[in-house]
Amino acid sequence: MFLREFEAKHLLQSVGVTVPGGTLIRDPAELDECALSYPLAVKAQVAGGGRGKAGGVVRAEDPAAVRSAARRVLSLDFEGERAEAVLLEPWLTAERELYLCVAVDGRAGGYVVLYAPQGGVEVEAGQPPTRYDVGSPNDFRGHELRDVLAAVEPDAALRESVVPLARQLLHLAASRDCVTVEINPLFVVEDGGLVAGDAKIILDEWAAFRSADIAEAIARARRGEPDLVRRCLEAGLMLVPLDGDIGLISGGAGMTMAVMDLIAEAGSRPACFLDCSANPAPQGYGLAFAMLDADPRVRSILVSIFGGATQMERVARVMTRLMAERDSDKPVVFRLNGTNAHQIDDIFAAAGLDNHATIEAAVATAVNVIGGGA
Amino acid sequence: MFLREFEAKHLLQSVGVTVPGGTLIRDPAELDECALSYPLAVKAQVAGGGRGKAGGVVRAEDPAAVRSAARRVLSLDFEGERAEAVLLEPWLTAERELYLCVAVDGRAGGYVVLYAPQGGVEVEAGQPPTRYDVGSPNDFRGHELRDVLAAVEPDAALRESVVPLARQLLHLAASRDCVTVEINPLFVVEDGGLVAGDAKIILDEWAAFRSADIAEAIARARRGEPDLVRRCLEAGLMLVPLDGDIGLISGGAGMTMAVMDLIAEAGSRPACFLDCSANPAPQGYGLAFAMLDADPRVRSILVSIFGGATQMERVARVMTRLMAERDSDKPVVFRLNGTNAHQIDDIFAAAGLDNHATIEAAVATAVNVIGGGA
Amino acid sequence: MSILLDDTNAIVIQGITGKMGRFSVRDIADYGGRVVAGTSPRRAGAEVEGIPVFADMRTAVGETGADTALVYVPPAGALDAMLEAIDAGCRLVVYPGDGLPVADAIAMRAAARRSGAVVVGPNTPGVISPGKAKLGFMPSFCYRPGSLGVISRSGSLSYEVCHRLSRAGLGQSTVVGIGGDPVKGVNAAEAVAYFHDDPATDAIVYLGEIGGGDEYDLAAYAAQPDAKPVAALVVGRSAPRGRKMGHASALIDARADGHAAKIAALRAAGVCAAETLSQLVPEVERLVQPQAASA
Amino acid sequence: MSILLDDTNAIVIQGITGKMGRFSVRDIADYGGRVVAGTSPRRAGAEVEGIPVFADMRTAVGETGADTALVYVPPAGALDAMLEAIDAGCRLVVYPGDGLPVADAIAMRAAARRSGAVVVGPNTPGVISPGKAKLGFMPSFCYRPGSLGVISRSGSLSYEVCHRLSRAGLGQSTVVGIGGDPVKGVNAAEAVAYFHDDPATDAIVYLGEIGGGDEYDLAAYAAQPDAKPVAALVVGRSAPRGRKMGHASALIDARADGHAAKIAALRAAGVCAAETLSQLVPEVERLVQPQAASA
Repeated sequence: MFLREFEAKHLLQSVGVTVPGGTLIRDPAELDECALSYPLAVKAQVAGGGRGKAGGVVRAEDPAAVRSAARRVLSLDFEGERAEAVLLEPWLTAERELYLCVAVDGRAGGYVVLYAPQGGVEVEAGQPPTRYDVGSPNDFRGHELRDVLAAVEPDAALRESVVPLARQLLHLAASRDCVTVEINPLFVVEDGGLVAGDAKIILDEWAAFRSADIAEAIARARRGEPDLVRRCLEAGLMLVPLDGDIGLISGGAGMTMAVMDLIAEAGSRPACFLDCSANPAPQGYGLAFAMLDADPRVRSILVSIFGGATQMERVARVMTRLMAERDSDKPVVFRLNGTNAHQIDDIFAAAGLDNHATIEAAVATAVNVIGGGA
Repeated sequence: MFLREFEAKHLLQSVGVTVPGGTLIRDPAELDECALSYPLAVKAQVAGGGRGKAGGVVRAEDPAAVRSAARRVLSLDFEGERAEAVLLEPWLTAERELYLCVAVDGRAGGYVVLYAPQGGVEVEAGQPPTRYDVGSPNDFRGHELRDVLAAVEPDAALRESVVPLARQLLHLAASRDCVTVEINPLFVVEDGGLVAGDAKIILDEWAAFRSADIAEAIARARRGEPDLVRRCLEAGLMLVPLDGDIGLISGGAGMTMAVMDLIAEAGSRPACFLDCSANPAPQGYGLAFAMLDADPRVRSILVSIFGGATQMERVARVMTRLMAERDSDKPVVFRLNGTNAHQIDDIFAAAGLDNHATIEAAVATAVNVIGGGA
Repeated sequence: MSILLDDTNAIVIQGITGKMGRFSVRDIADYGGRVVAGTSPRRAGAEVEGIPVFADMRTAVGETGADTALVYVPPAGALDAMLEAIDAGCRLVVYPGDGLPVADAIAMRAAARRSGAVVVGPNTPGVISPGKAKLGFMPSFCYRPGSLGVISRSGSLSYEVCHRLSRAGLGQSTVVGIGGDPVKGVNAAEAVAYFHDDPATDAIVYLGEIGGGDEYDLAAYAAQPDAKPVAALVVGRSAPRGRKMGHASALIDARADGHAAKIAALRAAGVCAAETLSQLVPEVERLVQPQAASA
Repeated sequence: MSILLDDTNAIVIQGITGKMGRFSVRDIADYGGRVVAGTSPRRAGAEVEGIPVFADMRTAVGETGADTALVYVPPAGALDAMLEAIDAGCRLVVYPGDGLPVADAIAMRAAARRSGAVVVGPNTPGVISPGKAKLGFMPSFCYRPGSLGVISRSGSLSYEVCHRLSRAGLGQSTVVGIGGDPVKGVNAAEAVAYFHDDPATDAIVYLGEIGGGDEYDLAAYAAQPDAKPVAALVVGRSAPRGRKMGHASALIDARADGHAAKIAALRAAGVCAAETLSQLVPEVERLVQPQAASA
């Protein structure tokens, strides 16, 4: 779960990281009661990325400019998300802007510290950040990080400030179940102090059972979703909306992506990535069909499941029932295989349904039936 | 730093521990707006212990009883502390009351888990809690704790609930710099769930640099102290007020206690435990004298410092200056020794001060000068 | 031979009385695997399909000589269950479940390394050495014995691919699902090393994805002069940038974790890299044919 | 002989350019200790009292052969500094500072155990082996060589007691300040074990306090049949219940951590236990006299 900037900065501050003193407002009317000093930054508080490019950060020199900027950023659309709040911060003048991040990384077997001497938007474009592979939090060694920094950061005094800050970010990540704690830009201010210009924290959703913060962030994100999407998420379906015309109900992220790639190769595009590998109850599949049937962009539905723990004769029975109850005539194409797959053909035959032998054949049918394809 | 119950329960809740849903009020007038159900517990929110015995927890059956109970507990004195708030909680009926605690323990080289099958006030009186020595948080093993519990807790299903809860308390302690996280009583409710009836959390003051919570708890505790005491604490003097008549300015907890014991043996009692081993600036010593001079209970002052890192010729010079500037005639008795001690006699002689050769002699003088002693 | 698992492993199922536990007892036994014990702290003394249930792992291992654990325990208790298996002396532990907090995965990995135990997972169907034993819930009919070592980040995709390989006559020495989570008990680099040392494995098939950096470790292996032949599939060619397609790989290596970059790196290292599922079996055939010809 | 420290230790002072570092360079050298290097990440290349200053411990140890570290670094950076000393190969690390978060003390202790290094501290004047070397800031004149092993939880109290012992002709093999914090690099049980194994130590003097449970470890040692003679002082007899007199020992062992309980346990184990400072030297004399007589 992405936290919004003000939430991320609150967490950073709670472990002793310096952040600019900001004011959070939810409505421009609140500005009447704020004592502000100028210039300041007006920053839309959204959970997604790309805020800067979308005009979500504006410099304002006076109260009138703040008011109009706040109104504007509250009205913007950030990839489907509206800002519910605006953070007003003093516009800092920095000697330098660095990049510092602690994140989970598979190759490190745990956490990695990333540092770049040029922060801000440069990081995406320039040299990749320097890596210090930590692994388990206990294996962090300040002197090892210092050595890694020395290769890219000539300022010895600055290195000595970055090392303890990195330890604090790691402490925060490990103690609060964060998978990413990124400060970009990290300002070096006049006295040599480090101030978090922006902050991106991603929480580990799987740790919600032991973190009220995470449970709340998940609940908030769900509240923002359309009704059917929210109900799919609550039913254990992982859903990523895409912009094609084939509704894909599939099992397992890897297999789903493999099928998406075949759909693309066949000249069409999926309307969503809908992963039901969590082995949902029959109602879960029902919701998936309801959502895809209700979506006018979806022109055919492809069900592709190769089950291991999922026993396929049960899935086949659920499918025959759902097909019987369903009152949409959008074409549905099946390719089911896996545990107890030998029982599928009889179940489907009794219900007048077809099961494709290969995923390529099923994809071809799903694409051809809507007149798509190359 | 002791947290108050509502703060401790908030922390517990943030890591997924079940607490009774309570309402915090600071003024009985707020009761008009509370929707409460009865019976409930009216609990004074104080940072010290012994609240129950002092009448700080009252059962109330109706709104009138809550109002009068809230007024009363807000007016009580808890070893010098007033409650600033009252927590109202449903009065739970528990199947059983357990004791569970995670704390720092020197012999474990880290954390220890303590469990008693009989919680509540019984813990102090009954068998000592069973110990599971964890050490480093990574060394916690659920199966080891399960084995330890099996010796005192016959209910296997309950053991399986206690083990993950203990892990959560350890996670909280290790991630938020707590030296004690104690739930007593820990209620077993009807469905077998565990609910924190009371909560005591002690934070590690030394971790204030990396915890806004701790820094704030320290600041709050200091705000509650008398002005001179607060200034002593801010100057690096550790002060424990006692109720005797000899003001003791001393260095190091162990040596200070040794001197206190000698004062007691000589038939008198110290007015305070004032440890200046943090090697304060001259103003620090000045504050100590100002506080003791202003305290009418203090009838003589004993300065006992055996310095290592503290260079004693400097302390001697500070003392001569302070004695010259001071306008109290309370007797001051010195026993200085340690690094560069050979310079003390000359410095004192020039100022007309005496330094005692042994602490026994100095104690005898300090006691005799006020006509005390056995 | 094979890696990690063969017909000598004596298996204990933690959480044997749950739905997956009961299913796996029979399913593994049907495949010839030796399930010797189960655990359930609240059901000690019971039996599941004739297998005794013990209160804890120390007892289960002590009474039965089990050396391998399959852990069906909910995520909140999974780390403790795995640590218990390791402490009881299990040399191989498979945790199929998903939903394990990554901090717990890190702790699990660290504990396994200290003890010299091997953990496979989380979020994996497990390990199968076709014709010898299985330790997980992959559909048995997809596999046949042979000399390909298969490594997969994805469960369903590995069933699909192994099914295709088996039908093409390309059997497997061992198939290890390293799992879809970022932090793994056995990661790609370690799985490759096991196969490299296994005399019964002639070539390696790797099933990867966009996101993360495991594929670069595979490329680093393949570039070594004594590497065994490697074929790979990377799925996610059509996935849009910046969307989380399954598990998070966050911002790290943002430019390097895309499909094109991975395919290019693998090919530069000499890997026969398939860009889509349909291309994989031909790539594997290309890999093993020259060997068959030279044999 | 002695424990932990003798005239062969080659000492590096971390944070040598600070006030305590500068003081200790001269103070330790005056006592005959070998300070060979210092570190300061920002002052590499400088000299303090003729001792070279390096940027980091790896360089300092590599260039000078130092094997012992004295760490004068503020608490927020202390754990990193100690880990650096351990990783650089120091076998003995003394951290005198107070204010170290207890979680960091726990991490420090765990790291030292894994590496086989010994950390003394936090919150200690250090270690002195009279007549050989000192590693810390205790006043040198208080000590003289001899055969008593002294262990203290408190700095000033150890100066006072050793000064008395020395004047009574009772010299010390080594005096180790284990420190006043609850979690210690070397705790009472471990310090006792070192002295037990040291042929130059004939008897052990322990300076303890109310709170905590170290004294029970001492009693457990003294109760063993082959234990060396032990005398002990426990201060805090007059301290009121429930007040924090220095560092916290919290609720644990609330009934056991009082003065009377500790004195009783020590005496039951055969320790010559002094209830106040004035009684200690006579108790120690009682302890060593029979030996002198039998020698």
